[in-house]
Amino acid sequence: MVASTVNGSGSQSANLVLTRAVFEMGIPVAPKNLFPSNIEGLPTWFHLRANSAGYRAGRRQADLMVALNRATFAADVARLGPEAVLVYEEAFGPAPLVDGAPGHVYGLPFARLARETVPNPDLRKYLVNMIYVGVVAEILGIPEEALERALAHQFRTKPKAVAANRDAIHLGADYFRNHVERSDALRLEPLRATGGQRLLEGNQAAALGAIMGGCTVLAWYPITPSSSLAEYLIGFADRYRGDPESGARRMATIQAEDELAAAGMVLGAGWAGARAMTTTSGPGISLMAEFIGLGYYAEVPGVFVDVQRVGPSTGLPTRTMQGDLEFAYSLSHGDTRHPVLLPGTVGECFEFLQAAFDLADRLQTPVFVLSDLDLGMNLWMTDPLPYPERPFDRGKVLNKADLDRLEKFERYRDVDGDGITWRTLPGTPHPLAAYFTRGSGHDEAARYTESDAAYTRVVDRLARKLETGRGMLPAPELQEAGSQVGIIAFGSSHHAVVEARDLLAAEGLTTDYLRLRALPSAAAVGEFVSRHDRVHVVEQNRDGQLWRILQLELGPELAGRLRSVRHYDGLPLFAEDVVAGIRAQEPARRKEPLRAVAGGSS
Amino acid sequence: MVASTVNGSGSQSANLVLTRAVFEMGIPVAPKNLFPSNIEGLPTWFHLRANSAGYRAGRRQADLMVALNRATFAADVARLGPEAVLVYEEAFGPAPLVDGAPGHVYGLPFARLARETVPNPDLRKYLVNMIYVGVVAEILGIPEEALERALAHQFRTKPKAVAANRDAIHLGADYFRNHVERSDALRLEPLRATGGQRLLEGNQAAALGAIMGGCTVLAWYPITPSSSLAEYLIGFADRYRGDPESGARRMATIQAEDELAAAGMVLGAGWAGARAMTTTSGPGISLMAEFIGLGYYAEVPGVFVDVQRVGPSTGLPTRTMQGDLEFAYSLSHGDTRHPVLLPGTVGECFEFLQAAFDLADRLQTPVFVLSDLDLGMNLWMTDPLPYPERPFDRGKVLNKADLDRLEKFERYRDVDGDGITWRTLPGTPHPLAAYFTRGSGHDEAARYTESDAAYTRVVDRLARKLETGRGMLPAPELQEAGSQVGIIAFGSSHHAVVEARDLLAAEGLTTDYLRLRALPSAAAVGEFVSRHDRVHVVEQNRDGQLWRILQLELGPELAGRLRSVRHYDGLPLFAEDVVAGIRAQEPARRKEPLRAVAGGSS
Amino acid sequence: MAVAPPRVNVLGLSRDDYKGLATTLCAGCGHNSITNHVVKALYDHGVDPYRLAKMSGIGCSSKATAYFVERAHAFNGVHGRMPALTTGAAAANRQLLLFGISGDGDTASIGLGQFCHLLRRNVDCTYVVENNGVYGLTKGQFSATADIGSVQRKGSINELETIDIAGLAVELGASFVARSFSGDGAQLVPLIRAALAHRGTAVLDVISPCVTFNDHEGSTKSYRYLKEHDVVLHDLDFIPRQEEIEVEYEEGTQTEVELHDGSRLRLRKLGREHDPRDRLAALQVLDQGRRQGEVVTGLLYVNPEAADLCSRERLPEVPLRDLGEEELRLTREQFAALQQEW
Amino acid sequence: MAVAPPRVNVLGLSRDDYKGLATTLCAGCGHNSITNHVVKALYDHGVDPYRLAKMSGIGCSSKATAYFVERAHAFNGVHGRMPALTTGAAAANRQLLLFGISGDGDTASIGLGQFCHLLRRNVDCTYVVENNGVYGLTKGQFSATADIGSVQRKGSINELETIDIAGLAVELGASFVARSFSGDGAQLVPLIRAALAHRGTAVLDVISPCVTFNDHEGSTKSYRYLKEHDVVLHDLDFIPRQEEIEVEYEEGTQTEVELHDGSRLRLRKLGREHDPRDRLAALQVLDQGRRQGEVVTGLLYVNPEAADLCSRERLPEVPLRDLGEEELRLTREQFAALQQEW
Ligand SMILES: Cc1ncc(C[n+]2csc(CCOP(=O)(O)OP(=O)(O)O)c2C)c(N)n1
Ligand SMILES: Cc1ncc(C[n+]2csc(CCOP(=O)(O)OP(=O)(O)O)c2C)c(N)n1
Ligand code: SF4
Ligand code: SF4
Ligand SMILES: [Mg+2]
Ligand SMILES: [Mg+2]
Repeated sequence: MVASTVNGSGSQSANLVLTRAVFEMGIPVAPKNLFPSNIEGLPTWFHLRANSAGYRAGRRQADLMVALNRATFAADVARLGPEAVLVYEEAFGPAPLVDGAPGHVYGLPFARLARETVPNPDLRKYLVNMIYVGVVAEILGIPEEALERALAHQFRTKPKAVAANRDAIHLGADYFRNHVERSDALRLEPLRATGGQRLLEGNQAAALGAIMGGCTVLAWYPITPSSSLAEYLIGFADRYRGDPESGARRMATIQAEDELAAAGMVLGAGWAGARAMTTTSGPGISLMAEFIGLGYYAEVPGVFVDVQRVGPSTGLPTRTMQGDLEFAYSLSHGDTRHPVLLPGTVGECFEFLQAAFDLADRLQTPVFVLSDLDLGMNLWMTDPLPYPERPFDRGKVLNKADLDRLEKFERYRDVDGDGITWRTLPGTPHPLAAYFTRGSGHDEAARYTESDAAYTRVVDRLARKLETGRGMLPAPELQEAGSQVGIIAFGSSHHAVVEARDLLAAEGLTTDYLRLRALPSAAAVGEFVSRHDRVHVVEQNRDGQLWRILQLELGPELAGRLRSVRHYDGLPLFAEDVVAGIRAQEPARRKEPLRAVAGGSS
Repeated sequence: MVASTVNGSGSQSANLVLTRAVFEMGIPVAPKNLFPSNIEGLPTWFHLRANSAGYRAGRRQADLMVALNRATFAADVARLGPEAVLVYEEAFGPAPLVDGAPGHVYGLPFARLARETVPNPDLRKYLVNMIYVGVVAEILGIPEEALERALAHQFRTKPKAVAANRDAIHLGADYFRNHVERSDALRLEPLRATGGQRLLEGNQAAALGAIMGGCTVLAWYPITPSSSLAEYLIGFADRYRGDPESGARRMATIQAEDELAAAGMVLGAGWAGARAMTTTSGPGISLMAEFIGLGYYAEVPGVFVDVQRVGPSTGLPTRTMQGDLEFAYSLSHGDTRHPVLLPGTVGECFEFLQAAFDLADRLQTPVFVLSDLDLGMNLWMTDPLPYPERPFDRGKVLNKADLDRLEKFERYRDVDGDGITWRTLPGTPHPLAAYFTRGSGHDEAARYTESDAAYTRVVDRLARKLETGRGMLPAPELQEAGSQVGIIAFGSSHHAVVEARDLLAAEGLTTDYLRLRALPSAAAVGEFVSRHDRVHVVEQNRDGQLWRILQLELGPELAGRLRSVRHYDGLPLFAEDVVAGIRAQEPARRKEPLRAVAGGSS
Repeated sequence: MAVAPPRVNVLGLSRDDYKGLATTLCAGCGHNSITNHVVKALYDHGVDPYRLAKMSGIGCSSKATAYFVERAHAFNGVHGRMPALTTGAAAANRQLLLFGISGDGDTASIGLGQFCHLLRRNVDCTYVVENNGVYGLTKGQFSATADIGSVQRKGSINELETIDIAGLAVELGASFVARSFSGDGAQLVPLIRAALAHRGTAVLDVISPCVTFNDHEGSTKSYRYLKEHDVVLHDLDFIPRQEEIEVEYEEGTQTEVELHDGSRLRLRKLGREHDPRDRLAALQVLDQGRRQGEVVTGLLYVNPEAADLCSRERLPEVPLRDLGEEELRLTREQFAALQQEW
Repeated sequence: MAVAPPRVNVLGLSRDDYKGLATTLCAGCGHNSITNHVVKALYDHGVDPYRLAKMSGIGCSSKATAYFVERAHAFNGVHGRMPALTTGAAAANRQLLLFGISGDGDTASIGLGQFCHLLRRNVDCTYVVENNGVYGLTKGQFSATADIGSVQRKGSINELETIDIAGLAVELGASFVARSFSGDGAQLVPLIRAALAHRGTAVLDVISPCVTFNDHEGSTKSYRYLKEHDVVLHDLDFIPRQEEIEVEYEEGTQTEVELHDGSRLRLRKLGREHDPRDRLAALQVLDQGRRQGEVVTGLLYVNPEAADLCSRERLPEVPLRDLGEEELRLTREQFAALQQEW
């Protein structure tokens, strides 16, 4: 289903009620919000996928559209197939059908209904959207209890609002039932496929991950689509980190003056021993480049979350992409390389944020977590998040007692042979504790030096350290059944790949699948590729960034087996895109082509 | 020859006199200054290579050392071979020989001589260095006329200083002649191998290139080793761009508050139609990341010179490296790629700066020029620079008269099919002229849009534009004689490679050579590699950045032929390093190993 | 009956010639009012659209350059970095009339350093800050100009000192500093015209309520707060160079500031005494206002004689971008002679 | 004959315990004098070296943190970004005594935005600017604090307005602002001690001549210029909390400022009248000095009550970095309940 509305018009809560109601029917849902970079008045589309298979990617084609934005009406209608149902504001005039599509068209007087029943114009703006919830509920046959539970959930903090919204829903449902002659047969059947599941945004899960991972310093600067992560985190800190007795709050949440400063605050806090993070998007990553280089070379921990949007530059701030991968992976001038975690699900947003803090502490370096707008800002069905069973791993830190036992402490001496050296925290009361942290040349004892030999030793060790880190990263997830064709994907692309594999299998092409969850890539990736003739690297950027990285990490021999499947129009990846991209690079299997996929422009 | 002194002690002019005097003997010289990131009091080394073959790289081992820095005395002496000559301040006490090396040791009372003859202590500080010039001149047999010409050149703006300096030189020479019994047979024979040549720093040549290339706006922030480029440029502007009548100066030279601002000023000026540039080093490049992405996506010309030093972070500010290649090439978040020019000689610093302005205007995008400290801050022998014979190529700019002839102007419409669109400059008095420049989503008519289709069209065209650009870049230089082994190098590495090829040839390994002069790489690179079994990519960074880039640009089939030879200790690349790096990856050819190369720590 | 001819300005252009695209900002946003005042000022002033170049950063405010004078070039840069772009453009072509619109987040948070250095260089431009105390475009976080104690829509309180853009500009020695209110066109229009006539950076700190995120009770940047706490220093008349003064006022009640191009701004005192040529007085009047919770508006400080960037750089009148090989390259003789020195 | 016991401070540490590595700065550099005064102040004040954390940016000045208290941790960051690092460190461990040293290029050129925002947050630290008007480390270019009209060593003249770090800090509402001179230890040592006692950002703008690049005729940051134009506002005595006042002075000639920790700074007037609790007065005295080419030194402004970052963030006294799973994670019950909401 697609609801095409105008932003700032309050359609958000209507869409959430609808989503939740379908979910309450036991039907897996996958909602996606396509909104503009604007506060009020521009087109916005809400896509709701409901399917028994539980696919979580969106679809380009809708079965049902609610068209309430006059500006995009014609374009919206043009995207519908012959079987689709169109519900629209009848005041727009007759719907401009294309070759008789869509097949089922219902014009309804939404505005008039709202006007007649809701005298307060401020309220009306919101309730008009609930009217279409009623209409859709009627069409799809969403039961009353499901709607009721959805309303109760949506307005849990202001239960007084339930009645008015329920009335609006009924108004829509009743009007449709009484005035419209249906020609379609669209209907949702209740299932039992959502038991125990939760609906959660990636940014929300990541924020909780940060809390459970022991983050105590957040420094951030607002930027879509990462702001909500920070705001959720602040909310959790207010709620769970407050000390009722002293009034103190066990977390600092600093809104910095920009991303450059935010990165510096993270490093300052990480150096002083706190678990610190920032969250940003592409432009912020660019601004953090200098500080990340300092963190790399001076070996300061910090967690840097990039909820990616479409670049370059300001790009499309409210559209999704996986375009910062190469840039983040070796951010800053000179020879650098950083661990990058690649959550693909809401559960992993939760899990990897925790892991990131352990990794940053253990590797003493900036660690990136690359999410994206699709994963971060949309609701996703997920299993309940697991309570962390392990304590924090703070890595190699020497405290006073440790130092008492030692004769000597050198900050950058590789005593364990793993490239990771021991550190002390400022404030450690011991004569051996202090060392000098700097981004300029230093030797093992953290002394300033311009010595060629010392420089080389240090940067060679940094490379070694990352090799050690490789083994600490989340391993790839494999699904293999002996096919000659493989797929590699990461992050939010996962969901379209899952569905695409089923579609391909239906066409006769079974595929194996490796989901990459971190860089540098694990040895298992090379092994996977070596077991396949062709491996399609699916990703959401123009330049095939992961494909490029893997060519280098796997070496020329395996690189030749990699194919690049790229999607980069800012819309979430659809299964059809993956299928089309892979099919174009596979030897023909069947005669008849799959039905053409509309290059829908939303 | 190596002179080991203390910085801030005025050894610079002594070294220049010595260099020039040898040059005046007709002997090719290659001076290199290894100085600390400090103003006064830390060790500095001056290397002067004089050789009939005209090799311009340095050598790790010195035949003659002047040791005037007590702090590094022992280490300096330890670097000398058994044949070497050591001249040192006798007050340091007996030289700490290692196995009888160096073979020829002359302690001289430099400080005492200076004290006795120069009463003014400020002056004395400078003149003590001239005393060692005299000593060296005496040892090497540098004729009086050569010294005289060198002095005249060095003090051309303050000829009064010549006499005192000459006296100091004589003092040194006389003292050595009269008091020292020579055991060595070191001597320089005059040649005629420098006729018509000039001695010039890369930064100086680049500054003149900017002037001749029509640069009118310089925005910069001081940073070693790029500051002198800006300062030379300001000097040229003052001298050659002033209008004696009006007092006006046809160039703006703005010292920005930081590199981020400098980049913005360049883009602001480039957008407004001026030829604008900045010059910086690694940390500055990091700070420019966001603006470069804007320049890429909004298609604004600008020239960005990176005189590279050792990273990451502040690194070794006064040491040389080629470590920013990958970072600059795709600077900024999202999918980006920028033309990068790679001058390898002083002549090319001059030539490529001019070319960069043409390219930036023609491609309407930020263009990088990557030089380095070795090339930029050392003096190099060069043929005279050629006067530019071609006018500026300002690219596709429509003025009022052009617009009068047109019915329509769309800023980002690819009317010529080469990916390059036409632009107008602000201030063009025509109703069609204006357009809206932005780093957010835009369509062909420069209108704001979030359309997936428009976005894709624009970024696909940007990729096409760079393909067009590939053909405009300086072509690689080839030296081929049918060997199976090739070498690829760029920038200042060139000089060590030239010498290394001779050394390898002497060992029986003839090599072909491709000197890369720009990225994206030309088709000729792939062709070169396909003609060779193994191609050694020689470069000065830890991660083999060019090697990585070429693997991707050449594709997996050719990538397997590439070998990586890396040098990254901050010292200029020596021929021995290249030889050792290549030999280690070539099947053994000879039994006896080459004499071991000291891993000198300077 | 003859139709009245459309009203035109000195350039023969109608007010419509100064319009831009339809706004996409929220209905009622202060920024939209400012756009209207800008249109009026540019029209009244007879600004040549082809000489105009509209500069901005990122934010709701920064979008506003799309909503006036469609026929002028515009550069909507990156967040907080309008000053650098403007500086470069000014150097490239000193004939351009650079007109910048920024937000308080854009100027006082991320862009603060660049803003200060722009003032220091006195780049010839008009610099309007559409100051609403919040980040509109990213949905209502406090900006650095939020007043201490001011309340966010969701209830949280700003605990940090405000950055007073006007006070900061005066302290830094800016050559033209005014404060105004989006709702006060009578004040803002002459101020914009004076800014256009000024050579150097003219800062207009214009309080511009964000109706969506910062117009509630407890906000010090709401319409209501402004209506109650706006202390207008003087009535303003802008008198173009050509025009003669028409009316005479009582002694001592008015002063005039002659601007760079010979035009004048006439100030008629309203209660409070203030001489806008006195820097310390400007700091004083702002300090006093700050302590009393007032928003003091009017021309705070002006120094019409301060040299601007292009004068200091001794640039020629002809735009640098128009110079060719002849003017820019060394002659063959100079080139040969220079190489003899090496 | 018994050897006199080494002199020690309240912690039983000798002055040598506050020393650092040998300086690598030029002989005669003002920064070296400041280092000596810092050592004395830290020693006199009885600062625990293990609680001290030395912060800096990049520049000759920023190197100076290596030259005192070797036993304290130090973070020599990137150019101009000491404020952000310091802010993060303060949040992570509010028990640290953050002591920052920066340069004028570091603070007023590249770092200006961060500096202003640090003041706005009132991060608890001492912030010394070793102000020489030039970029020492990159060999003598003008910085943003160079005075207008001041002459560079090679003869070129600075044509831009100076950024007055102290004036700017006062205007921005900083809670502690002083100016001093590297050559005036009698003034600087008590100011540093007061800065240490202050809770919040204490800015010390210390003129510190660069003997290599900015100590010539025509420089307004030279020793000679300072000797001639330094206008000292008051004699200063720092009185630790424990100590009683010893001497009584004539009525009206002295004021006392009580600092956050109960210690006091006693000011004995020298000619000019100045109350360091009056913000406008501080702007005035600076403005006056600026107009007369004077370098006014002393405590310009202090507000001992202003809340610092950690108080505003309501951080616990125990360093955040010391908290464990217990204090930081939701309980199993909270965790389960939270998920019920989704
Ligand atoms: C580098 C960067 N960081 C963050 C953002 C996100 N962003 C866009 S506008 C904005 C704030 C705008 O606030 P303001 O300048 O006050 O303008 P307003 O919307 O209030 O008019 C932010 C933080 C961005 N575009 N770029
Ligand atoms: C990002 C960046 N840009 C430029 C530099 C080069 N740089 C090093 S120190 C310095 C200026 C230092 O001036 P100041 O802060 O006044 O310190 P001083 O040396 O005068 O004490 C500059 C420009 C750098 N290290 N990093
Ligand atoms: S969000 Fe606020 S600032 Fe932005 S357009 Fe709406 S009212 Fe204006
Ligand atoms: S160059 Fe100047 S600032 Fe730097 S150490 Fe020398 S005297 Fe001090
Ligand atoms: Mg705002
Ligand atoms: Mg300085």
